[in-house]
Amino acid sequence: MELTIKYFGMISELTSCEEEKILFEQTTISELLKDLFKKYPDLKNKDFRIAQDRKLVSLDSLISGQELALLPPFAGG
Amino acid sequence: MELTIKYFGMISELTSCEEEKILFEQTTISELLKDLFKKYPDLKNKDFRIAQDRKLVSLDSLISGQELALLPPFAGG
Amino acid sequence: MERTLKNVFVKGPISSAFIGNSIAKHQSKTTIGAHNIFLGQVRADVINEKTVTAIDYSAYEDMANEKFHEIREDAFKKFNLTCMHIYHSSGRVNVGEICLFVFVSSPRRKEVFKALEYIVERIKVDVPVFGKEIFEDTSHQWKTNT
Amino acid sequence: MERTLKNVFVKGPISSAFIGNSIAKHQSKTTIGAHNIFLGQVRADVINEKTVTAIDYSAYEDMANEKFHEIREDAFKKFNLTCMHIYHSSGRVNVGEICLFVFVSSPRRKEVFKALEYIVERIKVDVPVFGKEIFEDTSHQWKTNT
Repeated sequence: MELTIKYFGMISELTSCEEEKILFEQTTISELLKDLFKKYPDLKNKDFRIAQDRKLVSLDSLISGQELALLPPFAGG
Repeated sequence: MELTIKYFGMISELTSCEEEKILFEQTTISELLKDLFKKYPDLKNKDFRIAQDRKLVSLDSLISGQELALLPPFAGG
Repeated sequence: MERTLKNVFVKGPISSAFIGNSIAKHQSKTTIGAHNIFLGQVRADVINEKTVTAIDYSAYEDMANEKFHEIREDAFKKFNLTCMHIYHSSGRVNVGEICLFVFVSSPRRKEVFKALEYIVERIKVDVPVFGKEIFEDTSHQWKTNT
Repeated sequence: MERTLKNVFVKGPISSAFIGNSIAKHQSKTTIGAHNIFLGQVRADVINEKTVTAIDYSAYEDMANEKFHEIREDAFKKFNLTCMHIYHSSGRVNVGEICLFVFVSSPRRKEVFKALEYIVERIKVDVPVFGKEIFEDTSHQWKTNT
């Protein structure tokens, strides 16, 4: 299946892109993260949360949406 | 001695003046009020506080300043 | 730090342009991270079936300016503020117009929230300002802070 | 009452004229007695001897607008508000310029104080906005809310 992953703030600096589409077979967020850590080893040391279809989700959530986002600490206001 | 008495808001409506100078011999605020109640009988029914030289004072305070003010409830803001 | 006694009163309503301009003036103060502004606006209250059309404000101005000064000094002592401005109308202010403008600024947001509420509550309680609520039929009653 | 999803983001700084104008628009709402406005302004913080000159804001805008909407709905439920407006900058905002404008209005002052602080705190915590603090020498670091 195809999934869009969005990167923001300091995470997008590390991935050198703001968005990419990937084909995946993983069932949970943490499974998917393993692949992302292979591609971007420095990601392991970063503080971020994950949103699926614009809602924050935990690492053991099932991947069911179309859009994941890796969100570093918020700095609004 | 001469004293300026200032009236504000609904009190000045009742006295029909905003300020008057009086000669007085009283020593405390409450003594002076007795005279004012004679002059303005309706004043007895009004809610007000008294400032002497721009500071709130109690009824048993001595009259030592030049300016008294009768202040109805505040409505600033 | 003692500040000189300012005249807080402005004749008539406080305009939105005046407020906008006051905000603009603070853009050169680059230690400020948070502003908090309170505006009091005259409400068209309905009292015994009559609608308020304006409030005519009067004050014991000498004492009021001293009280505003005290409040300002106390707020600077209690809170970490960069600056503070207070303006209050005197005379007629129509419904929908602004009669009180309190403006506090600080490096940090927590300070401005606490400071602004403190200042506005003190103004309501401590400052000898009087308000004549004028109805459509030109009758009136005297406003009391609650 | 469900409100439609608004776009809270404005390109670049929020001008004082925009704020003044927004205040002016509320003068026709004569049930309002109190407005409370929060403004976030970019500080010239000094970090490791380098001075911040601007913040470049980016956001997960779709999610952020949904979060702003949630915050707005929750605030209307919790507090007796007549209206509420939120604007946040995206892109570059220089030191001294305004990046956040939150505006609440109510018949009564107690409500606006509680509501404004609630909304600003929720924005800081819940909304995916990111800030790149740009120093004089064009190096940068990523801001984190505290």
